[in-house]
Order: sequence, then C-alpha cells, then structure tokens
Amino acid sequence: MTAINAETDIRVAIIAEPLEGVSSVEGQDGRSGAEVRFSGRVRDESGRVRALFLEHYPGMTENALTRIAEHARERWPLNAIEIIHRIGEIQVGEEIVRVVVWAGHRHAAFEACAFLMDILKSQVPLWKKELNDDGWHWVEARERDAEAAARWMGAASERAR
Amino acid sequence: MTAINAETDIRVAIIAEPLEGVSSVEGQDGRSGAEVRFSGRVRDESGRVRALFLEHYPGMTENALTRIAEHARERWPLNAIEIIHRIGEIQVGEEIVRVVVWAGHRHAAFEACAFLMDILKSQVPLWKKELNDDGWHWVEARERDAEAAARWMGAASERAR
Amino acid sequence: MNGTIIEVRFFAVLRERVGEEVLRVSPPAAVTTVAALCDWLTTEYPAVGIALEATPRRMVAINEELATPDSPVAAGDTVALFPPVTGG
Amino acid sequence: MNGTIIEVRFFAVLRERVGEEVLRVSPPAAVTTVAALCDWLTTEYPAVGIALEATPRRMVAINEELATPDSPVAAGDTVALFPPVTGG
Repeated sequence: MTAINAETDIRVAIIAEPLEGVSSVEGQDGRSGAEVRFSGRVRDESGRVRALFLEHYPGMTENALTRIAEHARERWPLNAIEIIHRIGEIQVGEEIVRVVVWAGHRHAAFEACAFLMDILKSQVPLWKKELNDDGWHWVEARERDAEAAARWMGAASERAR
Repeated sequence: MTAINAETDIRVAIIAEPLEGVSSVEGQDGRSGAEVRFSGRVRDESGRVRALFLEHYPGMTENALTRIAEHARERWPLNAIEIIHRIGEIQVGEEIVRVVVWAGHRHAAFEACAFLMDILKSQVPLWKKELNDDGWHWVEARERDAEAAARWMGAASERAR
Repeated sequence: MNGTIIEVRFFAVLRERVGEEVLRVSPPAAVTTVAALCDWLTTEYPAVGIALEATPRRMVAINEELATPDSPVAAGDTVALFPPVTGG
Repeated sequence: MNGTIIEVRFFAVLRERVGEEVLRVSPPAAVTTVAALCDWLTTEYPAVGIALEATPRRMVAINEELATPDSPVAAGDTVALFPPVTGG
C-alpha cells in the first residue's frame, strides 16, 4: 500500500461523558469539499432496551482506533479523520460513537467513513451490555458485522493500488 | 418498488443564509441507531476559487429534492431524511449542502446518503458559478457526476426488491 | 396549438446568453415536442438560437419535472431550458 | 520460559466468568503459543477453564495487538482474552 496522504490529521478519543457536548473540528480549511459524519446512537429496540454500558480495553482501544484511521488514510485521499467513542453507561438516543471524515471529494469520504465503522465494529476492543427490564445482558457479536469487515479485507489489495 | 417505510420523515429546504447557523433535527427518538450526515463545502482549489454563487429554479428545486428523498425511502428502510441546500454567494469553507439520513442501521444510512448526493448533483436544478481572480465563471458539469448517478439507476430494479 | 401560450424559462449560462429569464410564446400547431419548440425558437428568436447553439449540452423541464427532447409540450406548459445542473 | 511471567487479562463476559481481571502466571517452557497458554490455564486454573469453555468464540490480543491462537507468547507479554468485540 502507498500512503496517499501522509498528512491526514487523525484524532481519536475515548470519552466517558455525553458526546453531544463534544464539538467536532470544523473542516473549513478550503481543502475539504466533503465532510461525512456518522453518529451511532442507542436504539431502544421497541422498548426492550433502556440503556447500554460500554466496556473497553484502556490503551489498546485508542491504539486500535488510531490504527484503523491510519489504514483508512492509506486507502483513500483524506484530509482528516476523527473517531470518538463513548464508554460507560449511555442512554437511549445518545451517541455511542462518532466518526467524521474530511476529504476533497465525497466518494472517498463516504467509503472511508463506512470502512471505519465496519472495521471498528469487528476489531476494536469495546463490549456492550444492554439494560433490559430484567437487568444487564452482554450483547452478542453479530455475524453480519464480521462479514461487513471481511468485505473490506477482501477488497484491500485491489483498492489499495 | 415497494414503500418500505412510508413514515420516513422528509424535510427539504433552500436557504440563502449560512447553513452553519441551521441546526439539524437530532435523531434521538430511540429508533435511529445510525445517523449519516454529509456536508458539501466550498473548496478553494489551491487558491483558485474565492467564492461560489448558487442559482436555482425556485419551486422546482424543492420539488426535486422531495422527489429524490422519496426515492431514497423507497429503496432503504429509513426513519428520516433532511436535505438543506444553500443558494446565493457562499464563501470558501462554508456549507453548500447538507444531507442527513437517520436509519435503524448504518449501511442503509450510508448508502441512502451517498445516493441522495449523487442524484442531487445530476438531477436537481442548481447551478454554480465560481469567483476566480478574473471574475465569475459558470462551473461545467462533470462527467463523473453523471456516471455516479447512472450507477444507482442501473442498480435500481435489483436493489428495490 | 396555434394561439396558445407556452412559457419558456432559461437558467444559468443559458439565461445569460439569451438575455431573458422568460419568454411567452405562441408556436404553431406543428410544434408538439421540446425539440420542435427549440427549433422553432431558433428561427423566431435569433438570440435564443445563438444561445442554444452555444449551449449544446442542455437539460429540460416541463412544468418543473425533468423531461427529454421527445417530451410533448402543450398549451399552458412551462418549459425550462438549462445547462446540466451543478449543485451540491 | 519456566519462571517467567505472563500477564493474562480478561474482558467483558470472560472477565465476569473468570472472576478476575488479571492473572500473572508462569507457564512451563512448552507453552509457546496462545492456544497452548489457554490449554495450560485450563488445567491450572479451573475457573479459567470453565470460563473459556463457556466462551468458545474468543479474540486475543498480545501486547495490545490483535493476535491468533497460533501467535507466539513470550516472557513479559500481556495476553488479553475476550469475547468478540461489540463496539460502535
């Protein structure tokens, strides 16, 4: 793989407070025609879920997020990447994760943002518990998340050229 | 095509003021696990562009935006769509357009948001002029934008099932 | 559709080249499509003819819906002619 | 690597099932991979054996990098065992 843009800024953070109070960098530098922002929020699953609790592996989580951002900037021409993940107890409707990608053009930004979420869900050491009426339960990993990540891996050699 | 979710909220607006002052609806209803937001901003093209001016076809623009949002909600299970396009003079770094899609899951939200931008760029009556050192010049349509829109059209019958 | 009125609107570079935003025209009955309307405008309004020739890549809308050169035009329609769109 | 120390960390449901966050262990020299370490832990620490058996789908990290059952482990390594991740 070639580093298309070694100057891509990367910012990652693990935060135990509501992300709603965390403002993202504004991409008003004149280079970034496209800004794609993903927010993952707590679903109530038709009332079944009352809250989530996110556990992580301190240190490794931040390193893993930086690593996947580095992979993204090797694959697409990007100007900046921000990944913020919340930990601890999170209420319905609140942000669990925010991924923002700034790029010259939109297709790179869309693809990189989707890539980051797919890889994050299968490779970054974070675990969810959900609070139901009968207490806390660990959330099982979903096969489709592993498949979504695997699709990017299969396409890697082709896309990296 | 089947209407997967006829209750998808649609909000479109054409605004002559900076979008930076326009807040988007927060998707905190417990249904939307995914929120994908695209902001298109004015690039300076390495200093060549000083500002843009956006002209539109009043009435038709709003109808066309509503139409493409309706197409998106027929193709993907979405909870809400917001499309805000700015007109008039827009400075470098400012938002030209904002498309936000709320959905239960991320892949639908990512695809629908990318679809809306691709179709918007080829079917909605808006035209850009750019201000260079030697004055205002109309921006030519790019072949790759037409191709990006055409790809969705080709995939329509397959994806709508 | 002799004696009937069609509103023709121009946008962006085409509006600038025509020098008008709107024309209200009464083409003869033989003019039943967008393409025929453009041909007739070219003969009747030299400024339109020059503008259309200078703008070979065009889009068209009839009553605010995208249309094609083959699309039928009828009395009371609003036909908009413009260059390929460049929003977003 | 007899006499050497490996730090074994558990997360999420595996941590709860083991009842410990961290074990500092000294496996015999024959234990040179993640898989061998898990087998040895199972015999030496019944609670770990029960927890691993109850959590057949697992991931592993060595010194904070994802690894596989075949990956080598050496003195001073931190080996983390956890269920498939579910962030995002």
